Amino acid sequence: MNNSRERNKNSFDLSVNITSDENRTLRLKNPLITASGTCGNGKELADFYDINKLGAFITKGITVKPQKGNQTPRIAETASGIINSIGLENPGVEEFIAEVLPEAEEYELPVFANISGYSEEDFFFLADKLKNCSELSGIEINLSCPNIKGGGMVFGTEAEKVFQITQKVREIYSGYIIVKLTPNITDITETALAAEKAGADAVAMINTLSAMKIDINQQKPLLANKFGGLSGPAVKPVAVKMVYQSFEKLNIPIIGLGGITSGEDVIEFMLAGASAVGIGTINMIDPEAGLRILREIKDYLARQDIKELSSIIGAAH
Amino acid sequence: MNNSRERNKNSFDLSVNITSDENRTLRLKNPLITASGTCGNGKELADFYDINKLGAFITKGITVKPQKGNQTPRIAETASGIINSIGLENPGVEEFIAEVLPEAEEYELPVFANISGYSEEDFFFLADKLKNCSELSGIEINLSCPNIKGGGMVFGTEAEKVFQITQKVREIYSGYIIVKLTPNITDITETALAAEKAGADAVAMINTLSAMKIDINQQKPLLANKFGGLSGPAVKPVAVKMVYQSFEKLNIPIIGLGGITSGEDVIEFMLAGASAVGIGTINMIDPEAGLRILREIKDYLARQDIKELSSIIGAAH
Amino acid sequence: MFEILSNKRVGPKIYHLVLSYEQLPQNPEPGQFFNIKVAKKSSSDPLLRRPFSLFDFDEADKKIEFVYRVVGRGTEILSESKTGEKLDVLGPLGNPFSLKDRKGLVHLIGGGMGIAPLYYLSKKLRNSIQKVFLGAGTYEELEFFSKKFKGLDLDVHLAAMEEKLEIKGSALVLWLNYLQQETPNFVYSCGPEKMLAAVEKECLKNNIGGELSVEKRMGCGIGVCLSCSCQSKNEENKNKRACVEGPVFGMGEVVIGE
Amino acid sequence: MFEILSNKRVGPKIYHLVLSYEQLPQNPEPGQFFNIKVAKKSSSDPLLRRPFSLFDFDEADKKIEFVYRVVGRGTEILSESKTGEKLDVLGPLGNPFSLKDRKGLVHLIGGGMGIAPLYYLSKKLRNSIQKVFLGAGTYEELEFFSKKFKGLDLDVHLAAMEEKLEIKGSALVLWLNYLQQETPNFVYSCGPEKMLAAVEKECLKNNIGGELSVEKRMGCGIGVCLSCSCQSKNEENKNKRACVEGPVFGMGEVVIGE
Ligand SMILES: Cc1cc2nc3c(=O)[nH]c(=O)nc-3n(C[C@H](O)[C@H](O)[C@H](O)COP(=O)(O)OP(=O)(O)OC[C@H]3O[C@@H](n4cnc5c(N)ncnc54)[C@H](O)[C@@H]3O)c2cc1C
Ligand SMILES: Cc1cc2nc3c(=O)[nH]c(=O)nc-3n(C[C@H](O)[C@H](O)[C@H](O)COP(=O)(O)OP(=O)(O)OC[C@H]3O[C@@H](n4cnc5c(N)ncnc54)[C@H](O)[C@@H]3O)c2cc1C
Ligand SMILES: Cc1cc2nc3c(=O)[nH]c(=O)nc-3n(C[C@H](O)[C@H](O)[C@H](O)COP(=O)(O)O)c2cc1C
Ligand SMILES: Cc1cc2nc3c(=O)[nH]c(=O)nc-3n(C[C@H](O)[C@H](O)[C@H](O)COP(=O)(O)O)c2cc1C
Ligand code: FES
Ligand code: FES
Repeated sequence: MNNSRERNKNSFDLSVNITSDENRTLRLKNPLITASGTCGNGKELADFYDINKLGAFITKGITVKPQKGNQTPRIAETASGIINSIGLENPGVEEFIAEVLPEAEEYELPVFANISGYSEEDFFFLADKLKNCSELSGIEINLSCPNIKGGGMVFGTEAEKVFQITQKVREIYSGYIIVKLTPNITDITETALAAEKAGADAVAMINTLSAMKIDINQQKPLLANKFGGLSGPAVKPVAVKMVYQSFEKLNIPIIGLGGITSGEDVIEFMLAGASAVGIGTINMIDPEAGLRILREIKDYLARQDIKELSSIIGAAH
Repeated sequence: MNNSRERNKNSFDLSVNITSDENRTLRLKNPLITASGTCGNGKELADFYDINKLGAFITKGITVKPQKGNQTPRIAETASGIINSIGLENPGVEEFIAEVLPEAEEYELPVFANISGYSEEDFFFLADKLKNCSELSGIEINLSCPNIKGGGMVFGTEAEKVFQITQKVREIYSGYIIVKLTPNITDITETALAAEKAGADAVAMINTLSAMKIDINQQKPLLANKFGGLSGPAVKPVAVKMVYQSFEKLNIPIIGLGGITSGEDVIEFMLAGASAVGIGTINMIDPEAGLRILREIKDYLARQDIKELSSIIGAAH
Repeated sequence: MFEILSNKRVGPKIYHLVLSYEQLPQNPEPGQFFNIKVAKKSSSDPLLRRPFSLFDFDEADKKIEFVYRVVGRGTEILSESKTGEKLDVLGPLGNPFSLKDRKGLVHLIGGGMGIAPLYYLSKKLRNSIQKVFLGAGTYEELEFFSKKFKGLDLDVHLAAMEEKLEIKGSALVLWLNYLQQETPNFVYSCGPEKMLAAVEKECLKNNIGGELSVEKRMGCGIGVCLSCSCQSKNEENKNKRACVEGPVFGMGEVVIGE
Repeated sequence: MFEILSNKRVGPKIYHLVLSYEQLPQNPEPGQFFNIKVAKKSSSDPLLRRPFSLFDFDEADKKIEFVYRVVGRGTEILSESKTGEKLDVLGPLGNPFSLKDRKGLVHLIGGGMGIAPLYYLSKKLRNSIQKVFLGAGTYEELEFFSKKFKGLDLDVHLAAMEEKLEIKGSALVLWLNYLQQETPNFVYSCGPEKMLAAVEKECLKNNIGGELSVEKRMGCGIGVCLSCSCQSKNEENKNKRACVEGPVFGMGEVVIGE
């Protein structure tokens, strides 16, 4: 019996369809997508396994200009979580196109660029720069960065802003657009709906929870930047709830993330309504996590006698 | 040297003054306050230690009518946290006054009643019922319950509602009023300021984060009530950040809570700006936590050579 | 702190944990439980304690024993704990089985890990004629328990779902067979909720007194959090806490089966 | 998985951990580090791995060794781990000390736990005349290291902040004294950032080549998260990752001291 199970494992269909518009069909061979900022640009993980085994790759966040990022310490550990304040360290979009994308060309999986901005125009500029990059399957708009022009408030906290930015990017960029939403909000379904209405192909939730840690010996914030974003297993229950609630209102696919460390966690997000998932923090701790998680998903399907993974999307409703 | 440290421990001043209005002065002998709903009504903990050693006691939430609470399971464990959906099980305010308060009379520490409502009128009704209860040092208004009349949205997510309810309760109730705020909001400083403006003596933050867990074997939400509130160490970084930010804007004292398990955690909240703290989930795991935490606070003060605990309030700014 | 004297596998995923203690707030009684912290002191995950029924107790040697099955991460971590390690254990907690003047024929019905609390109960039921009905998936799961009960010289009957022992089926079915031949004076039972519900129904119908030990997800085990509320059957709007008023309830006291 | 062969206290809060491995992706070199998971498999707290420099390596016996100080909860949990337990260890990671053609007089300066990576380095520096300067708070903290280095028949000099050894003071001050008498061909140093910054300054001033191993808070240790960025001194706007381009950097390569 074990043998036949083993054999069966290869016959599971792990693929998921995240198409929301016929003009931009997208099927991933499995639901695992690297979460922006936690997997470098792929090279590093490639030392551990063939990342082409994943469903898709999302690059770390890029901005218009090169960014040195925040001062260190940039990371603090908390109970079952971490707070990071990397501060979008990246070489800027020019170098990204010149140096990083050519490497991505060799990947045999869909690659998305995660774009961040400090003003609305930044997003439009980036969308424009990337619109003809054939290496990319699409872009992910990170709406959790502070809007410098708008007084430092995060873009993603107002449904109207989310709508405006997404709509304009949609006009500029004809490829697949993921809008990544912040959980630091009263009702995430409002921003999710705004993204959908503006033409996003998918929403990704959640980015990190606003958080901080204080060094009680030094009596000052531990992170040089004071505040940072909480990720890891600690936030999973919050993320699952947001996915669950959004699934009831949205028509476009949801990419669920926040605290995934195992195949079981992926299943939990998919039952809540995620069509695909992001794996973030766990890559930092267990570089082979992607492979292990795929195995664990198959184990679950075998145990539950399910053939098509996609059949469980939203099944907990 | 150890000996002299031991001796010194008793000479630390752990008291905190949480007065915001001369008419309602309130000094607690130490900053530890039981968090509503996690300490029963005190009797149970009394098996483990003399709860009069704490700074203050807050009862579990009471409502106008008796409540049977939600179906079970009402609790789910998550990474370094728990999700509860007790559903405000309580005997109602009548029985509370008749049965519970007389017991509280014997306590030698300030006692607060935590009041919850499903409509605005509920809060006013409760404030009125309790206004002549001399056993109470004050009330805590729990603004994290769903507003049934208002379509299920939580009261505490709109600054205007927080203002209105607090102001009316203030008119009715002349004792000390704590307004307990929900963290499921874009900017907690707005509701905190609204509470202050309306005459609250203190704000307490945070209540639980909205969350859920799915049972992947049953493929349905684990809690009978689907959703619940996340508490415990997992949420501490979010709570500390909210306290820190609110401290910069508020003039009234902040009662900080969310994930405190140790004296170090108390110090962290106080450095962030809390004048007193709530201890919640940890009481469920370690019934003697209150005593241990007091010891750990003294250890910290000894280590850092600080005489008055209150001197560190907000010191991380 | 309690020290692990041994923690041995005694069946499929089933472990027998023996702890020594220095002092207990009071001697535990059958049906009470202990709440065990499985995480290391400096780790906050898993956060909650895990409740386990007292399996056996030895005052002279200052030992308490448990039998548990590995079902999730808490019990997995516990199963990896080694002799000599210290555990943070809270208890005894909860309302025990009542023992006073229990005379005549007593039936004990245990399903799965619900068998665990019945052993120390059996030891204490000296004034009764005991018949013990134990059920599980396979004989392997019953073997350890069966030997222990037989060591008390009791009339032990076994049933397994996946193989024919006295019957092929549940402890419930086995017991119902006997019930047609003889009516006990009192019934004690612990096991899956469905089984308890059926046992209760039968007892109420036939006017047999008895007690049930129920398992509820618990937050605290000490009565402060109301995670474990059971609805009272008699008093409308009244709940009873499985951790304080239970886990042992009288027949018909609370609504069984959620 | 790595198995703990021993994990013994060798000084105040200082432990010597010896692990056996089955296989390594490659043999580690001096200055590289390993990232150790201290939480149990089914626990997610503490979440991050803890980085420790290779203290010693034995290919024949398949052993790797570390020396660590208990400073927080991760190292506390590690210190409670017992022989026979398995550990999840990732490595070797990072950029090692360079060794090629290192001839003439070499100074090794280690402060506190920064001494740890210098020992295996010393073992490998066969072509050099070595002088080793070690400093810590007390002699007790140095004893284990001192004996190990002396076991290599090296010229070892000790300083402690709280008691007079060769001097009363830091490894830095001790070294600066010697520097007035002799100029080494190359300097290797590891320890507190302030010490490294001073060593670097001195070397740059006197045109002495050298390498520093820096400690940064790390998220991943494998270059994916950019938690450990150090600002490059030469290339404006360029950062270097302590976990990949470091922890060993050349003198003047990155900005030291935050
Ligand atoms: C009063 C009482 C006595 C018990 N006695 C025994 C015993 O003697 N032997 C034994 O093997 N088991 C016993 N159980 C069940 C045992 O507590 C659970 O199997 C155990 O808590 C599972 O923990 P886990 O971390 O492995 O599972 P997980 O599923 O990872 O646990 C997650 C959470 O759910 C709770 N939980 C999971 N299953 C149960 C359950 N069946 N009942 C209550 N809570 C649960 C856990 O305590 C934890 O809070 C008893 C339960 C109660 C309430
Ligand atoms: C490349 C490298 C090599 C190291 N080699 C050694 C060694 O050989 N021996 C030794 O005793 N220590 C060494 N350290 C320091 C060691 O990693 C920390 O002391 C340890 O991580 C502290 O963990 P904790 O859980 O006890 O402390 P906590 O303060 O509870 O840790 C909280 C978080 O901060 C990080 N952290 C805390 N202190 C440090 C520190 N000094 N440097 C980096 N991260 C820190 C932890 O890794 C963890 O992520 C090294 C650090 C690095 C970066
Ligand atoms: C170190 C680090 C860097 C991150 N950088 C980015 C980023 O550049 N852009 C972005 O949209 N999200 C970024 N994130 C957020 C993650 O992509 C992810 O949304 C979040 O961490 C929650 O998932 P997790 O718990 O699985 O990590 C970053 C997270 C971490 C931990
Ligand atoms: C079981 C349980 C019941 C609770 N009941 C109430 C309540 O009745 N009223 C209220 O204002 N908060 C209630 N809370 C929230 C806590 O008072 C506290 O705000 C929250 O748990 C965060 O603190 P902690 O992490 O220390 O538990 C409850 C929390 C728990 C875990
Ligand atoms: S488990 Fe908390 S009241 Fe019973
Ligand atoms: S620690 Fe993650 S990049 Fe260096």
